Amino acid sequence: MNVTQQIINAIWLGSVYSLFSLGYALVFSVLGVLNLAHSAIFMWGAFIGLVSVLYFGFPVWLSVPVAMIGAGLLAVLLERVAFAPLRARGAPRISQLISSIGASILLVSVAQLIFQQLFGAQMLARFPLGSIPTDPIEGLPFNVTPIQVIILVVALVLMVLLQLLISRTRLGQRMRAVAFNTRTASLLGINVGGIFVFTFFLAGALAGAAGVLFGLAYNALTPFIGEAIALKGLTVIVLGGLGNIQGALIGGFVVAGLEVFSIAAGGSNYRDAIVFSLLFLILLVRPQGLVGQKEGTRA
Amino acid sequence: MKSAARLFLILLILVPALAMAQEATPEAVASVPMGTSACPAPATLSGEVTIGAVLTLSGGASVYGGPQQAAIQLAVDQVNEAGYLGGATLNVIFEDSASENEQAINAMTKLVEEDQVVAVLGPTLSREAFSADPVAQDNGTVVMGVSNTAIGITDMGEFVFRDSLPEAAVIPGVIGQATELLGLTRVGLLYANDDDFTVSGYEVMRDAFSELGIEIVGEETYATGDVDFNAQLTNLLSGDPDVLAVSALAAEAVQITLQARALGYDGYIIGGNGFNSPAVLEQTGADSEGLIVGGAWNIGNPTPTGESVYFVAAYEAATDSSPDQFAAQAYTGAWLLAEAIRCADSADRTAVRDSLAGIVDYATPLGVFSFDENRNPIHAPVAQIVREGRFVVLTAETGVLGE
Amino acid sequence: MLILQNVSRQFGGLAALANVNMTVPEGQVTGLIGPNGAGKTTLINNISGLDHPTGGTIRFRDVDISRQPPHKITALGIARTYQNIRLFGEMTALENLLIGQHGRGKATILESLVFAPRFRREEKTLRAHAFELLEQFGLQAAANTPAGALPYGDQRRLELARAIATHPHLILLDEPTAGMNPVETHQLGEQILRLRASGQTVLVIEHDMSLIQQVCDEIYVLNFGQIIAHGTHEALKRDPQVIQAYLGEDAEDGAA
Amino acid sequence: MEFLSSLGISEPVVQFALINAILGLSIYLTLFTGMFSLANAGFMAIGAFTGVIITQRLGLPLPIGVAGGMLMAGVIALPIGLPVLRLRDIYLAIATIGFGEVVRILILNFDPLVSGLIGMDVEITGGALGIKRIPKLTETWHLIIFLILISYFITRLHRSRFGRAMAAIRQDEKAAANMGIDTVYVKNVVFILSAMIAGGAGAWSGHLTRIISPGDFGFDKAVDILAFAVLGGTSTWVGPIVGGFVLTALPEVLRFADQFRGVINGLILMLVIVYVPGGLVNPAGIRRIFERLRGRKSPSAVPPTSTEAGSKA
Repeated sequence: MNVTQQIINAIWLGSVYSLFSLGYALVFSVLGVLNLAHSAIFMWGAFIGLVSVLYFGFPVWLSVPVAMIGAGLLAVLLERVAFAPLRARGAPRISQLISSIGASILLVSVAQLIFQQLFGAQMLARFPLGSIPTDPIEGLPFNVTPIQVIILVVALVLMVLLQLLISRTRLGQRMRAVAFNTRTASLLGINVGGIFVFTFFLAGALAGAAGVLFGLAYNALTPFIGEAIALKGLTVIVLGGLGNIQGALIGGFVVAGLEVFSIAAGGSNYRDAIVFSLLFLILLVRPQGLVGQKEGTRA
Repeated sequence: MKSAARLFLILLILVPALAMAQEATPEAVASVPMGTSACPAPATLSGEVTIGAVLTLSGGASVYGGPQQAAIQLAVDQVNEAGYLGGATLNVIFEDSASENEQAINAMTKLVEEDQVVAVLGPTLSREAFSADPVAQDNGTVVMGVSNTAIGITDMGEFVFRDSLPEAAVIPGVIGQATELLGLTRVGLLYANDDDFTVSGYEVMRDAFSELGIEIVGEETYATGDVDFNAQLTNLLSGDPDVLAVSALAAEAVQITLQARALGYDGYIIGGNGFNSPAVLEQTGADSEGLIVGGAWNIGNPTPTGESVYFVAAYEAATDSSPDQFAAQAYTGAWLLAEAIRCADSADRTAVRDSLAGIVDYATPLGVFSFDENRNPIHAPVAQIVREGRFVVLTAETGVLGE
Repeated sequence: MLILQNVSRQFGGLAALANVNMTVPEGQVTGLIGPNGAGKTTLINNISGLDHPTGGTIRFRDVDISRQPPHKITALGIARTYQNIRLFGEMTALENLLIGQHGRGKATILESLVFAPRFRREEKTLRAHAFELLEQFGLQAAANTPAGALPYGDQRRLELARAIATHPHLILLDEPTAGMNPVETHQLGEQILRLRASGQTVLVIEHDMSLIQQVCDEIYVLNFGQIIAHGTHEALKRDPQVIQAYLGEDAEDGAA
Repeated sequence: MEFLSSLGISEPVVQFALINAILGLSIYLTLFTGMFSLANAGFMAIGAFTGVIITQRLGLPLPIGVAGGMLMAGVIALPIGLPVLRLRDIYLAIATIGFGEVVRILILNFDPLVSGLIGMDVEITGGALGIKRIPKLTETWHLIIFLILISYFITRLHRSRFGRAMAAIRQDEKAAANMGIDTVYVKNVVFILSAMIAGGAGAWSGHLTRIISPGDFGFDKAVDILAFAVLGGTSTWVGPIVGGFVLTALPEVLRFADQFRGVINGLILMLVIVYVPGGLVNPAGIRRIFERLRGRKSPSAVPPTSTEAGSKA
């Protein structure tokens, strides 16, 4: 029971990490931006979904698209305020990183103020109990709940859809052109600003979906749910090769596997040290990530 | 040493048990307003007496500072309404520590040196107290922790008090009681290893269990802010424990409870102060069945004191939300200061200190309250178990799960 | 002076340089020409240590420099300029020249902290030499202007001055006429000839045939990473392969 | 002093402002050399723990504690810098974030680790509980002297060959290498110096806050340190000092705005980098504004400031 259950735990945690990291990787792959505010958007996605259910009486399934749109728009706003002016000035990528840290602090602080008003001092909130079945699926030799299966499936499906969008559609073609070289892309008549806005919207929507599903799965939301996963997400996308979408998926499972394995082996004290040491090592030894190719092939 | 500890344990088990035995019918407890003083109203005191409070109003621990602020304000208003200080009025200045040690020092310095307050409540976090309390001590000003549970707080000096029971005074009693009543034999421990509060809680739990000769089937850690505990819980559950002892803050307490249940665990979960929040019960729903919680105060206490009933009603009227343990302790702290000032009949810092140290058997929401010789609180902790979504007194009968 | 033997540079599966053999004799001006994308800049990067060959050896004054880091190569006496000017734009012209002399300073951090005599003496000589160079290149007026704010022509000259400030035996010029008009190009040619007269060895990588004709003693032609011809300007003008490479360029439009 | 206290700035505020100014200077050195390292919170932790262990567990005087803290930070910076400084911009930032986390977790688990290695129970770092009841040994004048020494050191550095090499590496690392600058050496020395200054700040602050625990030196601290330099500006060494002072004093002056502090901090970081890229102290930017006011057109090729040119991709 123990080993099987730990494998299930790893798959489950991996799908959460992967789902979180898809949008993170997308923005990096197309725009070369490391958006550390992604975790704040993710939290806002969960929060928007929650409010739609608690205060507007939406059915739970509807909270997913609502959160996607809300978080997507928030991400676009972020792009306009925190990134576009820097890009227009030709500022280095590091400035965008700093700006995104500021944006992240801002978004979490605002959420804190609102949470306190709405949910009281503990700032804990949840979807109504029973919104989704939390009992383990019966008849299996291990414990797995329906929401866990849903998240795994959603993570896989979204990854495939995203991959198809980028590789098979005209829009995706333009995104790849922008990823390759913004100057060349604009010379080819591509609306580069539009691609930026769209990519941020898409990444925000992915974060929103991840946020709501995360909220449903763990069902105890605070303004800080993004913080712990933010640094893990960083490890995930570095491991997958910064800006590689399949990489993000694989990276999520590797990090989760490593965490669960280190706990199962009795080293829960060193779990995070192991993960961050891996981050360190990967950057030094194989900065293109586990599945990445050499530089110059973003997206 | 060992026998002394055992005696202490037995006392801790007996005291609440006796107290509960006396008050068999909770519904009969009437609301009693605060302020049954041992001293006459002050004759010479007049004007405005100012106290300060250093609380985590922003930053990571702002979860605790908010209720504390509301409760202290409530107490101060009540003191003034009742004319508790005779011709004088009580005034409070709140300062934010932003959950940072540096800011706590700055706030304490401002209150003590610039605002010249008579006494200070707080700071919220124990580590802030270790940073900032020496400032008050050096200036001969009373500082009373209302949520500091770490070991060694009051060792900082004779001006340092606290009204918050340390984990060491709560958890061993609860564990001893639970073990005796429920016949526990195997325990799994889970705690956040990067937080001073959860680590001290864990150490107390571990020592209490080993003292009682209960087998520890596993110890697992996580990091503050984690949300997924499946791997740790799976490890612990494979040792087939009959109780999980968890030292966690409220947000993680909720997750741990939910996930342990989803993994098919339906036994007891013992938690410390972190579980002692209305939010935990509210958030975990049916999964809270069998949660055993020890703390200094709990809103769900089926046998509250009259002062507690009064406090809850007043707090709910004033803030539109339910108080938690932090609020109750902060409220009590403000009243303790008022009582000390009243009895000293003076706003002199040293006189207030001496008067505060002399408080004995003061009726508060926390119960009948006294300070021991080390300025630590003495009052009965609560040990309860959740049954069908409600807190009930932990007894041999209520403790039987699964009927 | 500089000898390249079978130098190759592979990027993944692509060979930017394949078995390049080349000799730059002391005291001469050697030219390297070739169409866009022929691998000229890759070659100069390999010589100056910014990149390292995947095969073959580069020898400079009997020292194998194939895998040496750039600062060591500079210390051995190779300096360079860049196709796109790479001055330190925030610093003044004077400071740029001081950095050029970096390798000649000996004073330690500690000595500069306590104003040790060696530090003061050294700063004085470095500055004096920098002013000499400014004068030599007609840039005295620009001494305290940030290099990034100088007019284009001045930047070009400052970059050359900066290369000379490192006291090289060999100077590599990477398309020095880029962005220049014919008059400026001719002036630059004269400058190069003056350098040669003072005993300097020069390797010029160029596109502009007029400069090559003006200054080069010997010319190598690079195409698709390979040396396809070698000789004097007169001899190459009639080489069918060279003509083909240059004529073919338009048709292929910057392939590779 | 009267004026300061009327603003709510007491002696401890001044002390922390000095510490933060020193921290700002520590990251300034790396930024000035074009390295975007977020490792300084980790080095601060190393300095704080080493310093406090020296004075409290070994009973040696404070100056030895500070020197020890600086030394230890420098010694650890060497093996970290050698591999990590090959990385550039975002990659370097991520790697140093990882380093900071590993340092924090190792300090957290230091006691059981060492106890396991030597086979007996020891208490050195105190784990999550940290080291408590550290006497307040740091005085304001210590910090003023330390800050003056560091500032002097940095100004001398700027006027030396080595300092010019640092600036050259920031602006164009490859061209700098071609000028005969051993970039690996310069970057590593700067990284070590920066670590030592951060370590010194840690040791001083440990003897001010009276308690140190690993949680005080996490990612948030790294961002704080960055904010001192970014707000103040990194085109001159004065910037980080001003940034450290302003960001320390601001919460005191804004005590009435308790709940909005997070919002204000986030906004400052974001808006400054987006709209005031040179920070508060930025001679070039001030000149530009001045010229614009006088109706002149600014020169087209205005040199970017160092955070801007911080690192080229």
